[in-house]
Amino acid sequence: MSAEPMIDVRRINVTFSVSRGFMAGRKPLRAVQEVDLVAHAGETLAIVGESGSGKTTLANAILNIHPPTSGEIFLDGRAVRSLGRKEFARQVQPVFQDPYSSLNPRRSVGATIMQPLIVHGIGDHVEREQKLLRILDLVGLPRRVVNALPHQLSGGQRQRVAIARALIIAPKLLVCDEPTSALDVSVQAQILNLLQDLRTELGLTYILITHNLAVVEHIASRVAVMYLGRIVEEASVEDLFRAPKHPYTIALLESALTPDPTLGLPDLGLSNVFPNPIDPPSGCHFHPRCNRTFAPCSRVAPRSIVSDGHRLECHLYDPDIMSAHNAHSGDL
Amino acid sequence: MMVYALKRAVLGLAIMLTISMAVFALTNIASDPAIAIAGEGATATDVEAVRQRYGFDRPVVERYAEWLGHAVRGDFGMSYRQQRPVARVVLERFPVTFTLACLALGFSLALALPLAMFAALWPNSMIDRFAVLTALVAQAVPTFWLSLLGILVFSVELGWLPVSGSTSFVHYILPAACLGFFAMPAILRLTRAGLLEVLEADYIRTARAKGLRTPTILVKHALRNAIIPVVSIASVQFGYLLSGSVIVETIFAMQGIGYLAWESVSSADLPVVQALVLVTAFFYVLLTLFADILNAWLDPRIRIA
Amino acid sequence: MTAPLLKVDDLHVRIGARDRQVHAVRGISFEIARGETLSIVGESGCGKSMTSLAVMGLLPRTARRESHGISIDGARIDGLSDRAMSDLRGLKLAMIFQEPMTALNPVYTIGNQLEEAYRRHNPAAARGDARARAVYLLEKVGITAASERLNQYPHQLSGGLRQRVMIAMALMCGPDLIIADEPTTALDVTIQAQILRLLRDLQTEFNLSILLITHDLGIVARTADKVAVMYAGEFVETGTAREVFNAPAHPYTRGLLAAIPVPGKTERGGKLAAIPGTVPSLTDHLEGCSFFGRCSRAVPDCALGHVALTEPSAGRAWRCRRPYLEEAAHQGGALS
Amino acid sequence: MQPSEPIPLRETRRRGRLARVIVERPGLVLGMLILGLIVLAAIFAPYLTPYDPYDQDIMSRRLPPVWNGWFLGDPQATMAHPFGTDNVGRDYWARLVYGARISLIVGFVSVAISGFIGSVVGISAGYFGGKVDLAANFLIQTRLAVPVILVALAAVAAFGGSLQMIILIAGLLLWDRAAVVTRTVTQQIAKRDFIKAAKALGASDLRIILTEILPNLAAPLAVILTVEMGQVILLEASLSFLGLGIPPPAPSWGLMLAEAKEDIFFAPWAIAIPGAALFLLVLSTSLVGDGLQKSRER
Repeated sequence: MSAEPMIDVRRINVTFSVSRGFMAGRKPLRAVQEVDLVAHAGETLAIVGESGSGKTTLANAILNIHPPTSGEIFLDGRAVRSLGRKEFARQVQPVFQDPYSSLNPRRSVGATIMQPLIVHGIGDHVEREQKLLRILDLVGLPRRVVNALPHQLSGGQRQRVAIARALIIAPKLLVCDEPTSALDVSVQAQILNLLQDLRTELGLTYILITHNLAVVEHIASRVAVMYLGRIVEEASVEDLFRAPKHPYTIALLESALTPDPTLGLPDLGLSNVFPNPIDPPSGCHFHPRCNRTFAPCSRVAPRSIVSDGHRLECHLYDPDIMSAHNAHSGDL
Repeated sequence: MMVYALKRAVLGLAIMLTISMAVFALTNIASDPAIAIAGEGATATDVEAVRQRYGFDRPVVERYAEWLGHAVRGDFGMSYRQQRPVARVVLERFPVTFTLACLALGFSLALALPLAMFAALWPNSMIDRFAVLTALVAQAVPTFWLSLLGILVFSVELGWLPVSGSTSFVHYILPAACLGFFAMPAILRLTRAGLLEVLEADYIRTARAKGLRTPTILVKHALRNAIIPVVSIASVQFGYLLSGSVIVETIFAMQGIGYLAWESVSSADLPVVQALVLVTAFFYVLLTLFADILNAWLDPRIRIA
Repeated sequence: MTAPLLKVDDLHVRIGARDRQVHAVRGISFEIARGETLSIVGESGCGKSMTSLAVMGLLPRTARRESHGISIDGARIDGLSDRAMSDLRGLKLAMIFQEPMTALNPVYTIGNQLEEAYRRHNPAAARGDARARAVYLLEKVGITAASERLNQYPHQLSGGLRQRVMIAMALMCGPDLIIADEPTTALDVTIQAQILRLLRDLQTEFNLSILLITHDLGIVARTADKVAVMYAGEFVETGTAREVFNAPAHPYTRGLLAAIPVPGKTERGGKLAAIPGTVPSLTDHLEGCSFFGRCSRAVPDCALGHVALTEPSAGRAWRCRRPYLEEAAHQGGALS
Repeated sequence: MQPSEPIPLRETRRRGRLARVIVERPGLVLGMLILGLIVLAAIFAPYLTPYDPYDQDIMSRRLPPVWNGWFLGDPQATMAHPFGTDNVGRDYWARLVYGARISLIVGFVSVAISGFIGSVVGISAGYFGGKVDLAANFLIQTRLAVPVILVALAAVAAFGGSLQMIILIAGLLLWDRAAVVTRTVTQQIAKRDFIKAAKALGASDLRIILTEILPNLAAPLAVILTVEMGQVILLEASLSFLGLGIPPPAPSWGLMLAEAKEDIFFAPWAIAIPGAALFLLVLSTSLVGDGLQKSRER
């Protein structure tokens, strides 16, 4: 991998100032903490986490909708801060979760899909219409929907419109935030298939934000697991699904309920304590829920350990911590 | 909770300060009070004399600061027309308007609340349609026309009620009803909407799923939540009634602050007008502050933040 | 086999006024035995939620229920007045909803809302009894420091905890049947797994029957004893979880199962078998098979008449003229 | 590359749409009918009456309307003055139709001003949020604390009463509801993902407000402004009635009522007629606003 990565996220933080309750004092919420991520061209990088894990904030930072508070993002080797908003937008486009919310209800399908061309001043009227027809075919929408309003379409069709709008200015990177979660199972498969086809056909790079591990396993090549703003484990999909290491990742994988009636329900062994993102636990953020927590977890934040492209933030796999701990317990 | 109340009070104070500035600007900068006092046909020297006598020749900021300092202590200066302290003039008239507004609010609540309640309980029923229609019609009736019609019917034709004055309770009946009718549609609509929203809430369904009886659900679960918007609506309307009393008091010649306002405006008695605007605004701010704090206390999401 | 706890016979739900009526539930029948879980699974708009509300007698004002009988423990409940029905709700059958964030009244404490459920059906009980029961159940649903929690308001709890409170509330009067409508859809996956496990443990402990409404095939497979696949207001396939998942007969069931990626089973990056088209509108009079037009096995005949339920054995049934039977037998369950 | 979905695209029914609207929204239709008639009467006033609204006729003062002749046998009633005359003998019907011009102009122009102010305040509050929202909220709260009639009276007293002044005062005072509504709706729209999509496109805030938010605001704004128009018309009439609005002898309906008030014992019809006209006009705006609102909710 000699080429520059498509997107290179270096130690970014996103911090909000949140009011605690109505008109009470404000406190910083560190939604994304010290995140490092790399996605190479043609890759699908999945970011997995639960609500409040900061995955959507991270997506917004990557999309330049809400730039990071600190740290730097590089697109094709160039710092995003130095790029113009439009120049950046031409290469990175989003697909959102809810196609009911991501389309302007007052704008027809055709106008919605051509909007990016108008904003970016690309082509004249004739060229825009040609591009529109081509993209409709590409995403599998019949041409007669051009004059329809979003409410006249089904959920799957709307999501195709959203994808068409994102693709019409030929971006290189698509940030998909839960692209199928709002859809019914049967439609979800259509959209997943479409995303797969588009990637091979157009050579796209995807960042896929999701909570659905089955989807990750199906279409992603790398996966990063987020918990309370931090990436706690990152590996290739094969690696992570074959040998998950972080207790949280293991719990996540077990909670993915595959439709197999012989399996029954997993016993995660997690405690049901729910940390407040505004006031995250000391040390390892996961330790209050973890089933393998031990002394250092509540005191020291785990450092990042990398081996064979498998990155991890957990004391259990930190040889220094473990040997110190074992020595200590041996003394007792 | 204390912090919330305090912040809310600061906001009210800021609003009052802004309004006082606007009032002062309106009466001292946009128009020349000296000309108004000197009256029609006054010569330039007359006006200049007035200007010096009342101190209008000093810098605006200085005059504002002085005026505000006095106003805060309840000293609004002397009425040009009556040559008596403004505060006394206003205070004399206040009870009439306060009584009138209370009666009017009582009247409109008595009319609007039951109607809104039944309308929300049976949406799209006859009573709901009737309620919506009542609100629409009442909103379109000009208060002064209603008052005149009231006089025509109850005073002129039937002779039941006095035409004007504010000396006894019977004098208040017709004006209060007319004024109350003006506030009724807003209370009716907003209460109905608030109740409908509450009745469709998930927790009402939960209460039904628990097997609670309908009266329990309405009284315990729906009303307690629905009362929160009603408190706000009623307090806002009470503020409106104070200023809306101008028309009714003028027509019925009731010696309240509304009538006083009309008299003062007509005779360019600016200190009184200033005081009335400030007092009415102050009352409104006080009422909404009270309502917000009451609501905060009723709603644990604010009380225990 | 004893008599079923819940028996529903030919239930219909119609919503709305005459000219724009939606026939949301179109003649479904099912039974749930004591201690058993029946899961109704289907996509949005298939009528599964209406079914649950119809059993509870909690349908929205505009909806009407018709049936040939709904009975609990052999006693008919379909003819009961709302007042008589409210005597049963919470006592015999209780419900857990999807949105734990809004299902609790924000202005009352957890304790108040829990005790209220108990005292409604035990009017003679002392206040202390209700409180003791609330503490007992909060501990049962895994909430620590239960007696302090009683004085908290809903907004002070997280979504997962609120759903635990909802479960405790449903159990206050020891009902026989719990109806859970998408109880974990609003929750995170790890919490979902914990809540489902909690429900299962409580089911064993209290011998509860559960009617579980969900769109998630994974949840169904892992929790249900019996499964009913619902499509366009009808059951298109029923059976035990093993029967339905290992040998789906109806093309719709098969389509659903093939549409979801399953780690380790579906080929990574491969094409998923999507079901083309969309659900028919339930306003119209439906002729023929409701899945006609989306079905890969359909023949012209499928568009005609009413497709009857084929019921080879008790509880196992499908509504299809061209079911996957031989294949199912051959594959013996291994679905690719 | 994908099999395109065969069915959807619901057909929009065009036929029988008007008939449907009449049956389903009688209030809206009635309101539009009344409002339309009044607007037409105002435009074509000179063709509807031979009289000038300012011409006094001392010989025929306080004539009753013609129906008083029909039903009460009042001998003074005449077809020459179908709505009667006022205390200086001006034709009441002429004053009524010309007066409609005043009400409507005040209504439309004031609402245009207040709608503009309200939208600017509301949209910036809803879209930008944070400090802008706090500032806008403060403005709205302050405005609500201002006693409208009192301040309007004082302003008229200070700057003199004229049509332009009344329009300006009403426009500057009654923008609060437009602001509250646009703020709420903008907040709802701004939360939706198509705004995020536009931002991700690199579109400027102004472009987003103009092309994404404004079209979605049109309907709710139309509703609130229609209702507000009725309230503005009432305010003008109230001020004129109190003698601090449109100066006489203009045929403002409020002024007509004030003049008729002196004769309440002799000519009660003089109160009934302009009041009823005012009532009908305001009712029609309420009906239209309410009807639009209900159509929007469907």
